[in-house]
Amino acid sequence: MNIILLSVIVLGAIGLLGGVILFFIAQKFKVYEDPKIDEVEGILPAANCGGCGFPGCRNFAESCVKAEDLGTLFCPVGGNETMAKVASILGKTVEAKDPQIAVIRCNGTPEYRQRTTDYDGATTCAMESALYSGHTDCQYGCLGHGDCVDVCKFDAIYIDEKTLLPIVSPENCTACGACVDACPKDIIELRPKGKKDRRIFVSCVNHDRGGTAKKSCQVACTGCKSCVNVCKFDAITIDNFLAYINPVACKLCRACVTACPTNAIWELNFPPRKVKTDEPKKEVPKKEEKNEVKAEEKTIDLKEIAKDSDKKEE
Amino acid sequence: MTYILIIIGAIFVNNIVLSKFLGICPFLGVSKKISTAVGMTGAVTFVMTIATIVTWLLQKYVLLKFDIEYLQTITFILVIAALVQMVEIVLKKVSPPLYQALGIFLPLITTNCAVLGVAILAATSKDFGLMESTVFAIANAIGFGLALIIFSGIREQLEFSDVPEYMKGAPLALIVAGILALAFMGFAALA
Amino acid sequence: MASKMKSTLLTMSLTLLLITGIASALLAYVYTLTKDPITQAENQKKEQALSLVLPKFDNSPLEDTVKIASGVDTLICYIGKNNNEIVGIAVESFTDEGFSGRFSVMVGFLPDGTIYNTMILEHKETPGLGDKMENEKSMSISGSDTTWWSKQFIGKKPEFNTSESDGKKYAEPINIKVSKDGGEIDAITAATISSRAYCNAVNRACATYFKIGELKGKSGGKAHYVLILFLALGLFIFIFKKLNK
Amino acid sequence: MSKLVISQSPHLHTKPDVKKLMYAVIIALLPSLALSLFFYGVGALVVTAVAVVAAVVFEWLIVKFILKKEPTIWDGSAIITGLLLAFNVPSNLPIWIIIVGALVAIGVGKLSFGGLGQNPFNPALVGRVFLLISFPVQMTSWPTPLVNRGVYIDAITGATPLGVMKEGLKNGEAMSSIMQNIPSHLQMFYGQMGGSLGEISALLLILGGIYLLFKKVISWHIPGSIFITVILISGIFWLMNPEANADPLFHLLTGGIMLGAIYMATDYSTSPMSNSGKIVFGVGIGVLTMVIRLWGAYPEGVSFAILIMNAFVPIINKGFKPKLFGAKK
Amino acid sequence: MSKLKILSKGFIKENPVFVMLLGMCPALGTTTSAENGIGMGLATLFVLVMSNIVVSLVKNFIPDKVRIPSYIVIIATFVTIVDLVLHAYVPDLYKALGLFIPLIVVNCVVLGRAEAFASKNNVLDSAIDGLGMGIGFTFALTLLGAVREIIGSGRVFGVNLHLYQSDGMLVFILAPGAFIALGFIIAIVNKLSKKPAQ
Amino acid sequence: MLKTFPKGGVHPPENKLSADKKIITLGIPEQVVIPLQQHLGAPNKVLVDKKAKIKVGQRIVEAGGFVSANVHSSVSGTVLKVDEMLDTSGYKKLAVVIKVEGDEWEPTIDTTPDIKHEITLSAEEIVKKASEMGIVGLGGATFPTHVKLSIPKGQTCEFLIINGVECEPYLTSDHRLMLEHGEELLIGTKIFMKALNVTKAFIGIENNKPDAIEHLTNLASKIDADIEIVPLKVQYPQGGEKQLIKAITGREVPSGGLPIHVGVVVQNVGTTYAIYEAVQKNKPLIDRIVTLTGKSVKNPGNFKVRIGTPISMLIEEAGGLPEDTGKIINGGPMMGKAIKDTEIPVTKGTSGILIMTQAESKRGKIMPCIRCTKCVNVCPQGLEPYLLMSVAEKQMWEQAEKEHNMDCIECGSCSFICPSDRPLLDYIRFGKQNVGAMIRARNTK
Ligand SMILES: Cc1cc2nc3c(=O)[nH]c(=O)nc-3n(C[C@H](O)[C@H](O)[C@H](O)COP(=O)(O)O)c2cc1C
Ligand SMILES: Cc1cc2nc3c(=O)[nH]c(=O)nc-3n(C[C@H](O)[C@H](O)[C@H](O)COP(=O)(O)O)c2cc1C
Ligand SMILES: Cc1cc2nc3c(=O)[nH]c(=O)nc-3n(C[C@H](O)[C@H](O)[C@H](O)COP(=O)(O)O)c2cc1C
Ligand SMILES: Cc1cc2nc3c(=O)[nH]c(=O)nc-3n(C[C@H](O)[C@H](O)[C@H](O)CO)c2cc1C
Ligand code: SF4
Ligand code: SF4
Ligand code: SF4
Ligand code: SF4
Ligand code: FES
Repeated sequence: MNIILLSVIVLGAIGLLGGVILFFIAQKFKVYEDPKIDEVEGILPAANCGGCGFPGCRNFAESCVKAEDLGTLFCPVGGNETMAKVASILGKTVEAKDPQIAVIRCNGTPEYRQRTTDYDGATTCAMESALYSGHTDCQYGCLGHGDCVDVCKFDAIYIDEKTLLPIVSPENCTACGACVDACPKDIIELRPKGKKDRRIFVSCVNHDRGGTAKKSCQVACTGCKSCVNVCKFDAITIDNFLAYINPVACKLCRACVTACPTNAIWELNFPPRKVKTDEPKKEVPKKEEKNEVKAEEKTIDLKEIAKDSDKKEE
Repeated sequence: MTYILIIIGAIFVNNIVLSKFLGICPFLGVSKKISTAVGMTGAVTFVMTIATIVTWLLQKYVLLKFDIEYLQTITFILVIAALVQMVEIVLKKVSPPLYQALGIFLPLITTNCAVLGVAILAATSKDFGLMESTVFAIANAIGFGLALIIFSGIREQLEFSDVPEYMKGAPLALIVAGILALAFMGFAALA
Repeated sequence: MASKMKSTLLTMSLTLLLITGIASALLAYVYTLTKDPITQAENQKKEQALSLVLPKFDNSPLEDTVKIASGVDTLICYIGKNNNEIVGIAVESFTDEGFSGRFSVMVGFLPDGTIYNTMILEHKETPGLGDKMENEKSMSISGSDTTWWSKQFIGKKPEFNTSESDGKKYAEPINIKVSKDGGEIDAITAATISSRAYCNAVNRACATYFKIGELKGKSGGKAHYVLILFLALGLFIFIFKKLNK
Repeated sequence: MSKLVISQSPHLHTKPDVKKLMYAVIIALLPSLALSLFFYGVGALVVTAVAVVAAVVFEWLIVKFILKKEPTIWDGSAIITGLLLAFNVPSNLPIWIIIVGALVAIGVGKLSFGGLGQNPFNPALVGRVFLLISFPVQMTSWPTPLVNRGVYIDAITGATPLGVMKEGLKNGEAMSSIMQNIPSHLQMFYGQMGGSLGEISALLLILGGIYLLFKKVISWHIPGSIFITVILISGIFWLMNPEANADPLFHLLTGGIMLGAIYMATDYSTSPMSNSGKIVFGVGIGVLTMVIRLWGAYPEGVSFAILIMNAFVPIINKGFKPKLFGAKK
Repeated sequence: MSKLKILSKGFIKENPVFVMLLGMCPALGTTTSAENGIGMGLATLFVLVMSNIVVSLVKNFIPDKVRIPSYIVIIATFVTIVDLVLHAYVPDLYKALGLFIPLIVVNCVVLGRAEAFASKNNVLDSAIDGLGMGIGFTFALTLLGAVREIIGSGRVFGVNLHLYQSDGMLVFILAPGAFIALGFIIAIVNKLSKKPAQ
Repeated sequence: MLKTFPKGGVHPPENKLSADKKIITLGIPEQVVIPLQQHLGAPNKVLVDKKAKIKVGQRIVEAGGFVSANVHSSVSGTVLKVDEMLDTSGYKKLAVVIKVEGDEWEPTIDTTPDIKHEITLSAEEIVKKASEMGIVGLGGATFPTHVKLSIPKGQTCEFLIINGVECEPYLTSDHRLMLEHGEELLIGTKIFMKALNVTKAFIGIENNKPDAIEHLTNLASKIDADIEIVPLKVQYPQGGEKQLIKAITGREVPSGGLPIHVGVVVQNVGTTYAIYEAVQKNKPLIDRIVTLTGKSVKNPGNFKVRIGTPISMLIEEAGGLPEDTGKIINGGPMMGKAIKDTEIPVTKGTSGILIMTQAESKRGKIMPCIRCTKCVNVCPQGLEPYLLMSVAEKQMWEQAEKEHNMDCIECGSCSFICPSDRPLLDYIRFGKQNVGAMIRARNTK
């Protein structure tokens, strides 16, 4: 019995002493940290992607807690839902933002855009574009080495084997914008997802004069204004021989899509048209000369591929 | 026993990580960058030395006195846990950058067998007085640090190489540790 | 309050106190239960060793010991008796010259000074190399099978070269050395260090044993007295233990 | 005209590629190999052949079937690894042990890290030390040169000069009497002594080294600093007490110093990048070698010393950078 | 989560040694033979189960700040019990495991499970979790011990497989072999466990 | 021992195929394309409209700032358009396209072949002239010369170094210039000396041009200025200005610093000839000497070419584009830039056009770095190229900056020497771009 008592006393004393010392040290060296930071951080997706413009989720949480209002702060990954939760913790309000998604504004598959030189160097877009305009004659077009793919933390973008162009998968893309920053050609844009995920945009960023543009890529936007003319909502502007569809003004009427002579305008996630049902969304380039017929045939498969990939997006 | 022998023995001949297998978790975990390895070494040295001194006194003046040596494990670990928590609290206040760098590994020092292992070894060794135990603890911490820093250097370099997929991370780290242990066997019988 | 206690000084210290209290009580109880088995287990190996290195005895040499200082070391000698007659003395010797760490050996002498047998108590030599001098597998200590290595010591009688003894910690017999060093013992291949160390431990035992001889010669009666006293004590303890069970 | 190639400057590149560098090392090692064949006979032949073939075959098998990359055996590095492994073992080593050594050298020492150039430790030495610790008996019985050249496993064995010395000093013998059991310095210089099959002839190893220096395959920094450190340390001890310590020349000519310093410490992947770093590395190897030789359990420490310093290379690389042009003082 | 799942996950998918890389020290230090591996594994298993049970019992009564010390005391208690019992009744194993028995206290697996699982789940689940993890740990140690013993000395569980004429590959009994063997086992586990996912 | 820089360097095969080919003045093309931006620095403004009639030497583009340079028409004729045209940068950039009509020069220009020795302009006037006449450095960097001549306050120039090294393999334009226009060159040197107010000038020439060394030494001995001809060891990149300064004066331009920080200004021989023409003859920089060379080229040679001439015309002159052309390089093989098209115009920075066969244009297969340290040993800047490449591959820009990647002079010695054919400089450049952007962002903050 004696030994039991002794053990209890000794160990109890050590435990007690330890607890008391710890308590006092904890008091003395207390560091104040707003517990809300932890709370907010807990809600955030912990992707640490930097899409919010901060180095990591915790930094974002800190700024949210510090900020007067949350107007400029937005976590693209968590989206409105998360921001609403953050706001409720902090007793602040947020406006819902339109959900966005990355779109690729280049249409130039190898068939439409011939390779004119052999690039012999590191297979990154950044390095190729630093050296010269790229291995095609279009100096604006996608280089296809997938820098955008490499930076995407969400596996939301991949390079299609046939078109050699990137494709965004909507279920994964969080609109973090990493790919937008990574693309040296500024091809990727964050656009509102649109009603029912429907989007219409000009899939080209070529600023060259019509003729030059057309020569380097058959599906380039030539700045011909056909789309501007058919658009009833003044959603399209042309700047430097390149059309741009304002996503807010665009009412998704699809008039421009058929009007574009080079098929540079894309529509996504629309039901098939009544008239040209099973035909892919665009015709092959119409104003081609006869000897380009072969290209047209190839074009058709490509369209189907493009369509397939659209489906994949769904 | 001279101090020199204790030191050489603890650092090279019976390196705590490479030949005694203590403290492997932080060895594998905190060795990705040299800078964190250095920080960790500092923290471990501090905790290990103080812990050894305190536990040695405890062993000598409490446990042996009352003949309750069987409480060794539990009292030692309590002391170490309290110490680590103290270091953590103090570091958070005094040097936030170091605190951030060591991150989750500070609490891991509690569960670092090296600290408890050295404390037990020192307290149960017949030849060690307080001074020897202290030297022993510091030398072991240095041995731990040496292994950790060398190792983190190698891992930083391996970052740049094209390591086979399945070897990445722990497997390769263990193999490097194995080769290091192999190399350190050359010190056999030095002390 | 529903799920977690708040961290205040009171709750914190109370919880720690409570937990440590319960823990230590539990431990102390287990300790009392295991105390005797542990001492038994501790002694088991020595008992085994003694029965190997001494001729048949009927006393309990574990309780029949003398401590002999020889040079700087003090070794424990266990005295084996049959019918109250000393049949042999086992010396628990050690060396620090092994490949790694301390290395302790039990060496049994017949009263005439020849080695009856030797056995390793504890060592940290390399498995597969240094530990070959022990039985095939280090774990199973069955007293019967002796390796060729330890057989070499059986029946050896240490020969001292008296003129050389000064300057060393203790007198070294000249024959119990590995053959490389001019002795009669064949070293284990690739483990000369361990072999040397073993010889060293045995040598230390020899030196100590012969100290006993000297003691005997000088004041034999007293030693006898002491032995009887120890014997009585051992018997007493033995009976006490039996009764206690 | 086909499409123009666009690439960044420079548009010129040197001829000597990896393969040429590696083959130069092999050529430099050949004279020593020939001498070993002469001194040790079939044993040397069997051991070398097995080591080289095993190293190359393992490299091919592992790269092809486990890493699933293009086999890289023709760059010659596996041949060097096999050759140097063979050079570092006694000529009576059983075949299966050599094969284990080659597997460890290539599989553990090199390909685990991704192959050529990625390994932080010298593969041949990883294999060698692995064997030394696994099979201490077989790895430390050295056939006597010029005797029983027709016999492989059962050749008559003896000790290396370093082994004799260590044993002798341990028994308190004086250096002068130990030296009588050891070949003369001249014999050691051209290579008539016990030892691993490729380390014996300082003369031929130095010749090969000069060839490599001349071909700019290696630079003098590492071997030079190793030699100087060994001479300095052994010299100091020798001057202090010539009866208890061997002379510097003895230390330089025996054991693996020559082979290690010229061919193994200079291995690209496992040595520092800057010249100052190389000197630190060499001094480290010299010091560790002498520490192990003077106080350690092993008579020879070059292999361990190189491996240990290999581990320090990344840190040396951080601390010893080449001098920046226009660096601010 | 079904009970079976809790039990089985520690075996491979969340194996503490091979996958979570916890408790590496005993995994390396005590596995000179398969027998020792099993011994260490079982000792740890006992501590795991018991401490998981107790922690999940008392979890609500412990203030946050002294959570870790309290858990450690609980664990240390069971470790000391194991220590005493082994010392008394299996002295050979006790000798072989040596320092690593008290070190079960700091085995990250034990504290890790107490923190990560037992402090959040009910008693039964916690016990099962401890059992599963313990079995996984034991399995890992036994496997490693067996591999080292077979390669190192050509034996396993004391049976001589007659792989070698004389001695085995000593390295595997020693420290370097432990690291290398575990490294390759983990690489193989990585390879096997990642295959189906692709 | 010949002078050279202390560390690093390589010696690629020299292949100076056109070393003894006299400079041929090339005819005037039918149409020229004159890019607006032919220098390092601020962008320019166009002064002419479509359909404007212009003369040779007329200023058509105005400098957009101090660190910028005027551009003059090299031909007379009508402006066809101002449009984006592909130039040597590999991108389409704004350029003035002129249809050539006759060869009518601005009357202010002295077109006689006489050599004018007397320097009448003052130092300030010389600088102004350099700026007016659109002189930029012809050694490769096309840095506006008047900027270099305007020594900032607090700094003094002690030495002028004329860079006649021409260490690039194949190129011979500077060599020919020194041989054929030695006298003008020395006058140009004196002009620079006057502008910079220095009394000592060196002309550094690599030892593989003994004729030029001898010729200039002869001429210099007859002249009343302290101009010393310094023969240098043949070692690439001897012509890099930091290396050249170190070799000649023993001074080391500090990391991140400019030559003027050690009291030196370096000018290329071509620039020196241009300043002679500008100051003494009032002639803007409208033509330059270009070497057209390559192993497969029928008649390699040195040509005096009007700025804006398409490269295809040069190629025709040298015997046409060889069948198996794999690569066309604007500049030398070590630092030149591969171009996309033969219609690209010659600009102020074009020192040579090198045509490589398909076999020569292929890069070797990239192997892993074997850490042979050759790249470290050849780097004249004391960098660790292998590391800079790895760091750039992993995009660790902070570390790249710490490893001094901005100190790389892009000489390419490292990529040249690497036995594993690693594209070291490719990645180092990539790193420099990113680190540069990072530093700029930091400075503007
Ligand atoms: C890992 C390792 C462990 C060793 N362990 C022992 C040992 O336990 N006992 C021993 O005598 N020598 C040991 N050695 C030392 C060597 O085997 C040494 O060469 C040998 O003792 C010399 O003996 P020899 O003269 O019979 O070759 C060990 C060596 C190594 C590499
Ligand atoms: C950003 C920048 C600023 C410079 N500023 C000066 C200057 O103020 N004074 C000057 O004499 N040279 C100046 N230089 C010119 C350089 O000294 C050097 O002559 C020029 O960059 C061409 O050298 P390179 O061909 O070796 O690159 C400057 C160059 C650069 C790139
Ligand atoms: C690697 C390298 C090599 C160079 N080689 C030469 C050369 O051979 N000849 C030359 O005139 N300039 C060469 N330069 C350019 C010079 O550094 C420097 O810019 C020029 O001499 C300054 O004169 P500038 O302004 O008149 O062009 C080289 C530059 C670098 C970076
Ligand atoms: C100068 C030189 C020395 C070398 N030394 C070794 C060596 O000691 N051991 C080895 O395995 N390979 C050696 N190699 C071959 C090769 O570099 C080695 O296998 C690499 O470590 C593989 O990455 C050497 C190669 C060269 C060029
Ligand atoms: S596709 Fe682009 S925007 Fe979308 S998640 Fe990936 S990187 Fe972010
Ligand atoms: S979109 Fe941009 S980043 Fe992506 S592959 Fe094309 S060029 Fe590269
Ligand atoms: S790193 Fe830059 S300066 Fe150094 S060799 Fe390479 S290109 Fe030249
Ligand atoms: S020259 Fe090439 S192989 Fe050699 S160290 Fe540099 S990058 Fe590596
Ligand atoms: S088990 Fe030893 S540190 Fe984790």
